[in-house]
Amino acid sequence: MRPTGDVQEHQTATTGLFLRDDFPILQRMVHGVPLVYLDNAATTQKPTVVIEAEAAYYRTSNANVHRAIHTLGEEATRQYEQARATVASFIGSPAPEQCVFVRNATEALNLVAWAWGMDHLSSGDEILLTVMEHHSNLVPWQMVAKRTGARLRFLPLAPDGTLRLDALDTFLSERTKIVAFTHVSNVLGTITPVAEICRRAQRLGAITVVDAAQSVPHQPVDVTALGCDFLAFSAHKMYGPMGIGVLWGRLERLQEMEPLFGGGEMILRVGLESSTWNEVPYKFEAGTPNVAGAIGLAAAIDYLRGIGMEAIAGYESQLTEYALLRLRSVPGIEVYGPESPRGSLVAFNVPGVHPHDLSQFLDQQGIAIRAGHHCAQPLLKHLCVVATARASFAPYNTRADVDALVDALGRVGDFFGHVGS
Amino acid sequence: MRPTGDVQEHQTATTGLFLRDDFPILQRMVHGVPLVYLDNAATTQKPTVVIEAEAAYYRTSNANVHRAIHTLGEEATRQYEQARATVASFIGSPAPEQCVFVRNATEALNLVAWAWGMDHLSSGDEILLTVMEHHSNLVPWQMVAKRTGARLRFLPLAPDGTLRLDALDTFLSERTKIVAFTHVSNVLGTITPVAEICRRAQRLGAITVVDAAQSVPHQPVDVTALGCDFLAFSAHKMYGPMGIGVLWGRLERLQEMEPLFGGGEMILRVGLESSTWNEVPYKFEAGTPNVAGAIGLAAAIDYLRGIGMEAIAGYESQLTEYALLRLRSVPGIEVYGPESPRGSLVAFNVPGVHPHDLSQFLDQQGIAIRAGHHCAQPLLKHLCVVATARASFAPYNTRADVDALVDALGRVGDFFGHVGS
Amino acid sequence: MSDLEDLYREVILDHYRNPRNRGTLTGDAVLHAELQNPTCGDEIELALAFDDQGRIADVRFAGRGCSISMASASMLTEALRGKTREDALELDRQVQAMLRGEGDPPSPDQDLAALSGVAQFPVRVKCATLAWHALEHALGS
Amino acid sequence: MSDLEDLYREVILDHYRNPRNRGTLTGDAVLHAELQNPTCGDEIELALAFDDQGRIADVRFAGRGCSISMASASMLTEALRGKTREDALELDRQVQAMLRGEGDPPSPDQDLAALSGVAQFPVRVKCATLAWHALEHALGS
Ligand SMILES: Cc1ncc(COP(=O)(O)O)c(C=O)c1O
Ligand SMILES: Cc1ncc(COP(=O)(O)O)c(C=O)c1O
Repeated sequence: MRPTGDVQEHQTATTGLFLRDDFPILQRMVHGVPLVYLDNAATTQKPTVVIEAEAAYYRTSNANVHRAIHTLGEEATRQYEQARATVASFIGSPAPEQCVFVRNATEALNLVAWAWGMDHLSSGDEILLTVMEHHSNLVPWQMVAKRTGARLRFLPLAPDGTLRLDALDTFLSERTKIVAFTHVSNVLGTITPVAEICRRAQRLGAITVVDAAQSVPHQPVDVTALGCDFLAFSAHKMYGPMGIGVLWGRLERLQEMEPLFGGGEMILRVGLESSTWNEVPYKFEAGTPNVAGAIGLAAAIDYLRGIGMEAIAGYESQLTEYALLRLRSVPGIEVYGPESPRGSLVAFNVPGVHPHDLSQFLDQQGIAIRAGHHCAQPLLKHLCVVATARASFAPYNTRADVDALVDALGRVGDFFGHVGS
Repeated sequence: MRPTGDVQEHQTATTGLFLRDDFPILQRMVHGVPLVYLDNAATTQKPTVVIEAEAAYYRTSNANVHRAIHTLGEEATRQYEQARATVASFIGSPAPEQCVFVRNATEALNLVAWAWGMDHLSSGDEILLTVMEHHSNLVPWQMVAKRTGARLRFLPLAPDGTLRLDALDTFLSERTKIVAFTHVSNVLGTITPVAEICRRAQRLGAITVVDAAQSVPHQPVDVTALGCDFLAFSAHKMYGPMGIGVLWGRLERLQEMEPLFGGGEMILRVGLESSTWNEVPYKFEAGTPNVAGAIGLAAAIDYLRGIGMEAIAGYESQLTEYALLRLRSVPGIEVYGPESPRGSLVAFNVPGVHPHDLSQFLDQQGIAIRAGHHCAQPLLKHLCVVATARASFAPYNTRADVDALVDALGRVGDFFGHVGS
Repeated sequence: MSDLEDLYREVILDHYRNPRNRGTLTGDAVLHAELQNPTCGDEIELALAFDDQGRIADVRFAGRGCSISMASASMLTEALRGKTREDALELDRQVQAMLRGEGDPPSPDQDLAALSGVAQFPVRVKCATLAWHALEHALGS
Repeated sequence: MSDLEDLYREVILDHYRNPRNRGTLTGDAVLHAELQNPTCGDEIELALAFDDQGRIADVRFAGRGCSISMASASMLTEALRGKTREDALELDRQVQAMLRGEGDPPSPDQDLAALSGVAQFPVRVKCATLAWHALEHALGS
């Protein structure tokens, strides 16, 4: 891990802001060449400190949590709750218990949709989304709308890929019960004005749900400053393990929300016919939680804090700017999304080469990007494409990685030749 | 790992059927004495091969699955689907796609309760459970019963802790839509006659849900031989990682079941207003799955198969018999559950010493047991106790571990002295 | 076994073996609370009677639990007698802080001070606080 | 780049650049199917016309997709002409087995044989089978 330092210095360095040596997988060769990993928006790689945190837990303190009166159980419980406190302080949560551990951002969003939505929505109510939502922040609302009779509405985009905030007032009304939207689009890179939307939504009594899967890993996020009611993210996109994520909620919201899953840990008293619930957050954590995953997430947060989220945001924004500049030099390329500010990813299409073929071609040169609909089919339909390529960056990426990508894009046309239609 | 061998030989050995060296945590000291871990029904310890399988995945092949056209993505997808195939063959599933990866047994049971129950239950229908269910196989049914108007019924226990099968016919009727019951009780150790219950339930058109959290880790389980519709278990109780579990289902049942969570991976086509689902099992696996967890579970299964589930069941049953024999020598002790056959656990109470105090006392001598209601409050009420102690065994435990426990129990009375009331 | 003896000090075992003020109270001026420890199912019932000056005239407890929860309840009943609502809540704050390891015992020569060893055993803190949470419920705070 | 060239054999790129039998068909005896690849959203539409003897008289495809899915569709249309329903399904079985790496190409001198390299690229197998799954849908099998 690199100490927080002079960001300037790193921007020109070829070593990245994270030390590549911290990430064992980056030593790997793919098709005989060194791996250039540019699929970070799908999932990030894991530093040794995270891998080791999970392994160390299993080697020394593994036990089930909260109920055991023995040393391992106490250690496991302490580490699990310490991980919750680490998450809380990372996102500015007033209290640790406002952080519910779930599997991933998708589960967090479904939990709100089902557990809050089912009891607070009825026919005629409206749920306001945007057309650029990830399926994980769209499909759950479709399901709940279908069961409750609520209606989905969609805030449109301006031609440059930013939200049409000027249209917000025509979409918001007393009927709006929920406004659920992404903080950073995983296709366009658009950064939405969360605090402003929350303020305007709450003025009309709507609750706000922020999909922060693409923001928490890349910039400082403070739930109090954002002013939202719920916020969801995944550990695996922020250098942490798979199988763990977080739903943050305002205390009142979590308290008024019924649990979705029943089982061990989430109960206070169980009779044959009915039961009473434990307190927040336990009432939402039925069954044995992913203790090792929570500990791994805390290790990832410690790693991120060691570098500093401001430094990470600064480094990534410069790298993305460089990538935009270099990508635009590729003849005929189409680049999607706003100029700036934007998240550290770029979706694009090279004429005559389907993104699948492009991705396969790049893989042969060790470069991993993503190709497809990025779980945002409605947005792609809006953009009138079936698929795009997407390069997404992390602080272990460098300008050399961008150069490798752009150079390869220059050769791809030759390989596939001209395609008629 | 020990090769499958002469079980006789191991029974008398003091080294266990699993090699203690395979489990790093078993080298650990607690309060200055070597750890004697007898809380395996809560969660088991992890062999190095499991810890390393997860770490190796993160070090060499970590990527998001199913969508990436790059080498890491292909490797991750192959390993994840290979893990599914390993699970399938371990439990005799006709096809891998009948195994849905979830977080734990609790989520598996909730998934059936919500996703199958909500669409197939209505007022007047009955759900038949038993009074010895773990909260994870009771509370979800309470919740779904409340939403659908269905009624819960409970198969009673005989005085020896076995199910009153003679009463089954009076509880089963055309109104019975679901029969959900545990394969092995986590308190009594009772082993239920799954195949017979399933046969009789299905004759009346009810579907059967088996909570196999305490059976799959300890004996050969074959879903085809059992004849159930659904079966649930957790990796962390079978030497695998936390954060991963399995819902197995008959193909027709899984196909007729709506997904519970919406999001990435589980969709075929997404429009703004509605979507169509992907095929089984993907329609139930919304969002990024716990790939490392699935790979760790497969490593645990390989480890178990290297020893053999028959050998494990044989070893544990002899050890449990020995434990029962020795425990009964403790003056005044109350031991719960049937004589034989029983799972590899014993719940008990020592007169005048609350299980919490007992557990704390034992911890001081390095012995980890469980004390409390074991997430089975209705059963404990039926037994007229608020809590019990429980020792539960794994193949790394030995007769020496049982001796240590029983010897310590002989001293506990002196420490707490006589308690008035 | 020094850790264990620190948890189970003689005065705790004495309160466990010979609980003070077991029972219940009836009457108009009696406040009741019933609480359960979700970890283990242990239960406590607390009854508080106030006199005309707003002081606690009598306290009784009933329930089943481990030595820590029962001793803590027994000590609570002794410590509360004669206190006003505000004094009782102040004592509650001090005891809870001590049990979390964040403060000294309210008064070192009281039996309650013996509970300070519980702070080293996080899972047992829930046992020791059960009676005090019941007190908060009873006082509607 | 031998792996890549094994996937993208010249004949595949030729079918991609110059797709055969693009379009659609109408009429009573025409079977249709429309399918999408959930991995990427690629789409295909297939139309099959039968003659009086129950043989496939014409096949057309439309849709958008990568070189592998479009080439596979184009080859399918050529290979099906003149086949009965049973022959078409038998060919489908052979091609699917080849694509999973579990069988030889149906006939080594057909263009279809060029798709055998796809088996090494599991994620692309879904691209190559899209048209063949659409065929199964169209034939109601
Ligand atoms: C019989 C039984 N069912 C279900 C569970 C729940 O398992 P998990 O907490 O892994 O979901 C357990 C374990 O606690 C159990 O013993
Ligand atoms: C914006 C956004 N929301 C939600 C998700 C879902 O995350 P996960 O798959 O970890 O649940 C993703 C990532 O795929 C995403 O990019």
